[in-house]
Amino acid sequence: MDNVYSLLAFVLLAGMILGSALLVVTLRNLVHSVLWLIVMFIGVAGTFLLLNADFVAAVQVLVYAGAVCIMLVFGVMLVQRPNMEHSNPINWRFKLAAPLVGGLFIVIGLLTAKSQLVVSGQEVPAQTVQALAPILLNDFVIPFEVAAILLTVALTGALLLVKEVKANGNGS
Amino acid sequence: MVDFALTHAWLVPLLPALAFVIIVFLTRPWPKLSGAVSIAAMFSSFVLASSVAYGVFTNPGFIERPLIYSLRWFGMEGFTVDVGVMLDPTSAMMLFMVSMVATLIQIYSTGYMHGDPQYSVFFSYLSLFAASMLGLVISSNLLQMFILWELVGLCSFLLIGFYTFKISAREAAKKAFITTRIGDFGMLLGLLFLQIIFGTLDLAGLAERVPHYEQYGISLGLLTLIAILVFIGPIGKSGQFPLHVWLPDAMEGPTPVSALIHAATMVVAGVYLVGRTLFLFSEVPGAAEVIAFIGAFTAIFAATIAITQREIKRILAYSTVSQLGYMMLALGVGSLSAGMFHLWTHAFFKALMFLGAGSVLHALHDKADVWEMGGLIKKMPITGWTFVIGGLAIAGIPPFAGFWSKDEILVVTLEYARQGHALGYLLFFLASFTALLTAFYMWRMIFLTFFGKEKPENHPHESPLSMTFPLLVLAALAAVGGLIGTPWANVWGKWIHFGHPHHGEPNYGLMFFSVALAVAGIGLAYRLYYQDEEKKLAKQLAERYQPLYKLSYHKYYIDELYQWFTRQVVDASAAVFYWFDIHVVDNIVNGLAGATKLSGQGLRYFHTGRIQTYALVFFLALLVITVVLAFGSPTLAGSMGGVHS
Amino acid sequence: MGTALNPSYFMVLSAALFAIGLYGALSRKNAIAVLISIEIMLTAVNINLVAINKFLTPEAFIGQIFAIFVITVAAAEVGLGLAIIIAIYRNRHTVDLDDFNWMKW
Amino acid sequence: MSLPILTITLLAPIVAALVIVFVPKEEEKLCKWIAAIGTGAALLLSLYVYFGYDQSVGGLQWVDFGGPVPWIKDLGVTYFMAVDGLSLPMLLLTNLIGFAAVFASWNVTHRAKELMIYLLILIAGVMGTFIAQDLFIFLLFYEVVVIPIYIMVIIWGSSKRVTKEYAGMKLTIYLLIGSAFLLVGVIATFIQSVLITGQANMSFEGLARVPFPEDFQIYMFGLMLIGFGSLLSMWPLHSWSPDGYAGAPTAVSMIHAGVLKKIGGYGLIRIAIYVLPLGAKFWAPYIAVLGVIGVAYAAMGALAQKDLKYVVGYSSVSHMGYVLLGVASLGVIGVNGAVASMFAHGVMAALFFSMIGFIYEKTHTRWIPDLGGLSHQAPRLSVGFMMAGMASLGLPGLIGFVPEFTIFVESFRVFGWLAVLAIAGIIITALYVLRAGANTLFGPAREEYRQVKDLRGAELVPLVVLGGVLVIGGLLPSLLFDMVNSGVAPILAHIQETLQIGGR
Repeated sequence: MDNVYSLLAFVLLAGMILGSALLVVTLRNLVHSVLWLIVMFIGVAGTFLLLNADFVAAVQVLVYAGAVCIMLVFGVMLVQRPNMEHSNPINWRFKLAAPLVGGLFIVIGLLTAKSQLVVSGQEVPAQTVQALAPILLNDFVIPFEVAAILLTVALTGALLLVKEVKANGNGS
Repeated sequence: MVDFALTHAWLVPLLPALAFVIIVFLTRPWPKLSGAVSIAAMFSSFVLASSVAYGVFTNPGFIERPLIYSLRWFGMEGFTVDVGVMLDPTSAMMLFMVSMVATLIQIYSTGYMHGDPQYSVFFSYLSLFAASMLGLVISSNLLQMFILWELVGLCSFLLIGFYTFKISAREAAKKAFITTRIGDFGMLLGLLFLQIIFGTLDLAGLAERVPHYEQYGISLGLLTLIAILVFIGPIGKSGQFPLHVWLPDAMEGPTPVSALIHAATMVVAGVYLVGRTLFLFSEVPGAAEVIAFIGAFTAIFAATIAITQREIKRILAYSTVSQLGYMMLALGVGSLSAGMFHLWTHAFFKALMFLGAGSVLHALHDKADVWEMGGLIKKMPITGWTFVIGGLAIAGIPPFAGFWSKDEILVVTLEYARQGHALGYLLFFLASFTALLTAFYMWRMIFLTFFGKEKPENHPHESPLSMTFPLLVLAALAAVGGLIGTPWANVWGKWIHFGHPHHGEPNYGLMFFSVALAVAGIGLAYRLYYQDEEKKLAKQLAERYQPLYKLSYHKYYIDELYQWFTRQVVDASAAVFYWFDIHVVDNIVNGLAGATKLSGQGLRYFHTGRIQTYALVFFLALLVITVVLAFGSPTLAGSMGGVHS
Repeated sequence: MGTALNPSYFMVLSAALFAIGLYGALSRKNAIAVLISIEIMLTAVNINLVAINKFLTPEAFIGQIFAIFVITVAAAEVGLGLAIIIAIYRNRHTVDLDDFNWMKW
Repeated sequence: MSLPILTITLLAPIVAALVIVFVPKEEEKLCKWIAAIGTGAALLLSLYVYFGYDQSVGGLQWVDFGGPVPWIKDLGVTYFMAVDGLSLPMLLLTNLIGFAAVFASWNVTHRAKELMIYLLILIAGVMGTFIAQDLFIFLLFYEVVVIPIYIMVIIWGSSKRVTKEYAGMKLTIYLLIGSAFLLVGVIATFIQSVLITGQANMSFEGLARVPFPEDFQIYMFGLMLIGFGSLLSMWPLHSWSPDGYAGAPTAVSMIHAGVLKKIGGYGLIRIAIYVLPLGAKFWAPYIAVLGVIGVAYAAMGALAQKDLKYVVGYSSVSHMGYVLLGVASLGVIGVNGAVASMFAHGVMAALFFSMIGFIYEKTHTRWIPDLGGLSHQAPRLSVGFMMAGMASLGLPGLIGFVPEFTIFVESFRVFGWLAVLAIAGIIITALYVLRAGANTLFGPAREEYRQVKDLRGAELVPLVVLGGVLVIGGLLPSLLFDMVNSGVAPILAHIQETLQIGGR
């Protein structure tokens, strides 16, 4: 009966993810969008748990639901005028975009349906962190370090960008 | 010494070349030293050349079998060029004559060019010129000869344009170079023909092969063409009609240059070349006739111009052109001996007269119009009397040098006519008439310059020894230089001849005729320009035959014609070409560029700058491509169908 | 297969989430909203990666590692993206992407 | 032979450029000296290679690393540096001119450091094309050359009839369009060779052994002819040449007219004719006609010019006509002449441009009617100018004559009266060279140029180096010809062989 529970969990999580995602992209108020984004991220983290990826789920919650969303809220507050009601308008492209994404979804769905995926049948180990660590720090050590550098560089770049503009702003 | 000289004849041109290098790189700042270096090299060269001449003229074997030695210059499969030395009496004579005249003229130049800021440069040019000319003389190969021929032309260009501050000198230099260049073009074609057909440009090799031209698969007509093409070179270099125009203008250079280059050496290079390649011309009577006629025509043509010219050096220049025509005539009628003999005597008396003219100009501070001179002989006795000797020589008064050579040419021309050549007598008539005119205009100049009343505004003085010494030497040679070729004891003809040596009996009638012509010419000049102190008769004649006078005075307007041609035809067509280039060729290119730009301008409106539009289009395209790949073609769809582990 | 979870479910979920994200990225005017939509798209990809990892290659963990890298890059991207948006906002006083058209012709 | 001496030669200017990068830009003299040392080292090395080459053996020598070093295996690309009698004169020429060009730019003060860096890259790029024996590497270096040229024209050029931006663009686009045609031809040839032989080989020798079908050769040769022809300023693809040279700074004009152009002729012989002999046979008469038109047309064009650089620009188009004529004769003598003529023209054009550069520097004009009498103030400059001019009009005793004569011999034999038109070009050449030379240098001294200084110190280097080569090459042509012949003869022997087999 495990299957049924997990199916149920999947349906609930999928509903939560898709519903909140739809709200994110349709709400007029940007702050609300960001809040619903957190809900979506948590849903995704749940999905990861369902997929036996506890470490990724934890990272998802920490990085996305935590850090990224906080950053986004700050971003919104830094750039947005006081009026938040219509902070997230829709442009003319939605008329084209809606059928496009619909078509894309259908195509991917069809392709998925056509695919014959070979399920290995083996179970993912319950404890993923012990398995992940050696891979990440042995085989993938160089990408790992590169990612670290990337983050540092991104951080520095972000600081530089914002600071520079400020200096210019003072100057002008 | 003599053996050394014979085997080291290449040192003769090399020494002045070395002097050139030394002056250019080392001694340029010290004019005196440069002059000394140049003269020392030239004199050593002269000594060596004399030894060579002695060696050659004591060994009759060289007449038939020249001494040749050469080395490979460059080469490749099917085309090799050797450079070397070819010594026979003709080249030995030239070697001797050129080195001697060059030495004398360099000595003269120390006086004439005294104090010139470009003194060293002048001597370096003279050295380079002497080197090229001597190299030309001993060349064993036509290409080698052509190369030195061109170098001689370069030196001539530099020396004519020596007074760079004068625009006229600059123009004259350009004119000289380009005019002779036209001749060189023809000659180059001729050489190419010879190389391609006979496979060699060695004089000896060609002399062997050309008589059997039929074996090389060419007709007489083509050979005639080749010969005429080769002859175009000498037309340019030796100032034959219609490429004579540069020679009178070349008098813009310093006078020693005129004497050295434009009287005694370079201009006779053309004559020498024809003499060297006489084996070619003797094969083709047509070409020889062309040479004879061009020679005779040039002789009379230049003489008629010379009678009205006013500038002393110009008269001499036209006289040179005329005398060169004479030499060509001799070669054209097939007598190497007579042509070379006249070349030999002419070198002395013409160099003498040019140097004398230089002395006069020096004294009168470059006043050149003979009408403004007069009575100079009193103040400048050496210049004057040597000049008179030159005048007697060129007019053809025995026993001066010119008489013998001119007589020889008349003899061979008459013989040529008697052999039944069509129009041969016309040639003889032209030659005789030229002799008359020559005597006339030369003495017109002499009377106007040296005799008659002194002009008070002139303050002439005799030139320094460095200038008069060469005059004296040359005068002596002009007086006796012809005695080696008298009809009674023709040493000259024995050594220098083509084919069979010429054994003409002395033709006393012709001798008398020739002297009579000379005397008549001198007499006429005497009557018009000496007796008649006011020159009334001369002026009257000029008045009465105004059109003829003008025609002659303006040199038959040939310069104007050429100038018109250059300006209106060459330059205009150049302008047309240029117009075509920037308006048609360039516009095609620019048009293509413009079309590219225009299409770019049209297409740029697709760049709205809105990044979301780009993304929209991107994903639309992605969708389309995916659909086509996944569902369009069965094979592709199959390959897209699954993820294989 | 019955009621057992199937990779196709997750793929369809991922596709739907990706489509929604794409819709957002194409149709919103606000640059931050577009950034958020891109995050949604990346997350969709992550679901796919992890799902494939679970069902197809449970031993290898490559999918999960990839997901971790994607999250890392996404975090960096958000940081930089926001910085750029703020910088542009300071200069232009707008975050409307349709006003960001100075890259046109 | 263990030292990869060609690679070292190639690297000498690059190393110098790298060193200059770390020199502060205020130290202009130091930058120039480093550039001079780099190019000087390359010059010495190439002289060593030139005189160390064993002509009696012939073929490719001084092979770096003992042979082709595989680089891109799938495409058969190898790092294959070697020289033969065809590339050696070009290598030497490049370094001669490169060395002289550094000194010709001695007085440049505007961004001198960058100028030297670009100049060195340019020299290295040109050198690479001549020593590469691999098609891919050849193209690689060829493209390397384009970039510095454009930048140098734009920054250090001068605007006269056309702006320097236009000139630079024209130059660059012609180079690129030429290379585009070339690239199509080369790629097609390569693919065809793979289809025929079943293996990938990009070396010239390897490609030359492939028996391409005749039709294919004709089309490919046509493409390559457009490519190399536009590089060689073959009429009617020449119009970049006068404008480009006029716009470019002295050093670029020198290198461009001196050696870069020669890549066209070199490639035509080394690649197009060597690999596609049947195509060459088909196209030869057309090349000859275009060459002759180029000679006469450009000579007339030069006659109409008043700007010194335009005169030389057109004159170089005219000279390239002779080269084409020699190449088109497809005979040993003619091709020898063409290669030697490229060398000769390189030296004289470089000398010409360097002297014009100095004239411009000192008088601030290149307009002939505004000039005159410079020989009074600047005799050395005048000597250099006159030497270049005399070599250009084919004065014997200088390097230009013998190659020209050699071309005439063969082309006159092969093409007959067509060649006469080209030979007549020597008259027009004399006319415009003397006009330009005499009107600039002779005549009365002008008041406004009283302060003009003669060449001194480092400025003399181009005159001494290039003038020396002019004279030595003129007096001892065998130095050049024996070398050229050892390279050309095997190539033409190969072609004759192919033509006899394929001629049917």
